[in-house]
Amino acid sequence: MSGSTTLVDLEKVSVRAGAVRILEDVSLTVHPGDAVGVFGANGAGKTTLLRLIATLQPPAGGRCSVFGADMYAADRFDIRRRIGYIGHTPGLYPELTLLENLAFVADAHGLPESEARRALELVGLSGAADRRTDHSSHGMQRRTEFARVLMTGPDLLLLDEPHSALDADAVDLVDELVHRTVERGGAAVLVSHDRDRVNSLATRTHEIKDGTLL
Amino acid sequence: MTSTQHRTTVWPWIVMAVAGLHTFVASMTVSPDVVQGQLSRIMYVHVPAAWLAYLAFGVTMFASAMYLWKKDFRWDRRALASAEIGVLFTALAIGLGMIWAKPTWGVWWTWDARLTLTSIMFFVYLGYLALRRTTDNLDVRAARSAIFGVLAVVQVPLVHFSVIWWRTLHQPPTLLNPEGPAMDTAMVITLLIAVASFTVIYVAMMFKRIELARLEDEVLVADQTSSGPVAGQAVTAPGLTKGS
Amino acid sequence: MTDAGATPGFFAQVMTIVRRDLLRERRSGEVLWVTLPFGAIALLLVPLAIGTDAPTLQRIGPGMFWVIVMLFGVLIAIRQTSAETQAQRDMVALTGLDPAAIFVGRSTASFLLLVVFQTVLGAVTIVLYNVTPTGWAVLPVVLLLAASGLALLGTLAASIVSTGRSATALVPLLVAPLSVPLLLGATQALEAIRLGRSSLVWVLLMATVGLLLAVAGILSARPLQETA
Amino acid sequence: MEYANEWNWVLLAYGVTYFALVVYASSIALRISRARKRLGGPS
Repeated sequence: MSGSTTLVDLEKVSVRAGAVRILEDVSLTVHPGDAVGVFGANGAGKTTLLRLIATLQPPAGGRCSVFGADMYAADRFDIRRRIGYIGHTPGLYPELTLLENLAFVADAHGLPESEARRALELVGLSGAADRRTDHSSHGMQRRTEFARVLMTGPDLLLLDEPHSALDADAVDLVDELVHRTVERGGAAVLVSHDRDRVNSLATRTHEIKDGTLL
Repeated sequence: MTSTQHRTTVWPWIVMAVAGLHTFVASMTVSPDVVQGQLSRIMYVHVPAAWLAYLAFGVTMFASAMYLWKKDFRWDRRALASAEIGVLFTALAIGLGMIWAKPTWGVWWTWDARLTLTSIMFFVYLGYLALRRTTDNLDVRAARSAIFGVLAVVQVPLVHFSVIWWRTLHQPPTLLNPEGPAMDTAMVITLLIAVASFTVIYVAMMFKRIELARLEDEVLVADQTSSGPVAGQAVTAPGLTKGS
Repeated sequence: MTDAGATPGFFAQVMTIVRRDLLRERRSGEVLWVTLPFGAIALLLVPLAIGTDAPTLQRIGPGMFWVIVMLFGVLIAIRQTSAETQAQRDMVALTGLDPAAIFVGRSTASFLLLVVFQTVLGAVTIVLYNVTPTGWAVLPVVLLLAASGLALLGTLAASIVSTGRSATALVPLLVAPLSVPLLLGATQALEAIRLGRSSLVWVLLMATVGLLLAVAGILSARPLQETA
Repeated sequence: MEYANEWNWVLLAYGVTYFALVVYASSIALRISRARKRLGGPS
């Protein structure tokens, strides 16, 4: 991808849930190579901001584009495969094994199952590949989510509280994921209530407060 | 800020009362049918109720389609109001049909095609009202119920034809036709008056029910904003600012 | 991106969803071990309440079969949508799968499970009610049309209802009245054959219902995903 | 069928109709005034 494109461009975007304004006049630009940290208290609108960028949360007003295309006017299905999003609860099917969960995503991306196996190895879960998700610990499920993102190799990485519920060596995974993405010319946005963690990873930081980006 | 300064209208209540009284007087003074006797008077409330059941659901479908097109919450409230009133009149039409059938045929219920269809429609729109209760998010609620509103009406003709074909196949015993032999002119006129009056009642009810829907949406908005993270700040109820 | 695969075509996307749904069913066994026995026991309960004389059972057998297929089949069509979490919905949305393909895939998986459901319950009906199936040429067509119509209707209703708050109880209420053309189509087509008449109009009715539902589901898939 | 018996059915039908209409209209009125109270506006 060319280095000059803007990956994310939000201009005075607002988001509403029912009648409540969750985000108000948020403007944010993310270029290739950026690792943007956003911190704020619980309920400040961090998750909503991330879901907005991930095209999962329709805006109520403003202009927003991802990869240079207006994300809500254009056909967004091709945009979505280039986004790697990890929410704060794992979106895995409990009755499937960790590998089967990843294989489904690989299938949807047109990747062979061997990619799923390799990704599990990278996060140190090759021994637990055939373990049912609902028999796995929360930490293992988080790692599986990291494996999913490693596997699809997104241009835009969106992490919601990436450090929560992770043991020490898994924290390194977050770093590695961010560095990999940025080195490839992609960008990362991570939100957290933990200012120190964000500072150590990010090339620039913002604070979000009462739905406004400072 | 939410506006609570809506004028309340009184005229629909008066219209309802006058139209209701008018129907009553007209249908009680007309002379009874030769064959059916006094029972024929039930027709003057049964037929208008059945007519309104269909009209109301037609309006719900139209309003649902309009909402999907315009994304204007006023259409969503019209669809809701009409569905709720429609459920009332459908229940009435079925109930009155039973009250007429019992002394006439000796049974409360027959598997007449139209009766079956009407009762199925009743449940379809009960489902519509139940669907609206599953979320407090105005956008989601409006979109979902509009899609169901359209889908339901696409299905109703199919239900209609299948039920009719089903009856034809089984050759139902020809009972006394509800319309009876050729009706007396006075009776036809009375029936038309009753249908017109009931339609007026429907329109007046729609006005009040839509007013209620608007207020309920405002209450919902007020509840959500008072407990929300940015309480009192930048609250706009979708569609409310467009007036009524 | 060098390591990303080629975007799969519509049919490949449909198959992805079908494989996922069937795998989930294999792991959870919800249809095989819960819904199917439930339907079978319903067929067992009816004669206990109505009476067990052979002529009566033979007469009501086919009808009972269809009523139970329609009422319990809905549970198969909605088995997963109703339990889906927001995180799972997000994950699926971000795979970039076309919502229309997801709808078709879900319906197809439910269709296959419904065919199994019908086959087993059909056998139970034949055994318990001593029914002799008629119309060997039309019967499979009717079974397949009923399964596909019910699968489409259930999938569509489930995706309309899934708004985050669980509303499992509501879907059967939405589906049951709208399944009337399918129920009548299935029962009357076979009845027509028994009486030596043409069943064409009923088969066409069922096909029309299925077609309309497929179109409605594909058209509404994107708007429904956008207002999740 | 005797005369009085027919009138009973007619009265039942009209009773049900007008009862339902009045109850429904009242419920709208009640819900409106309750909503207005909640919103703190004039009722």
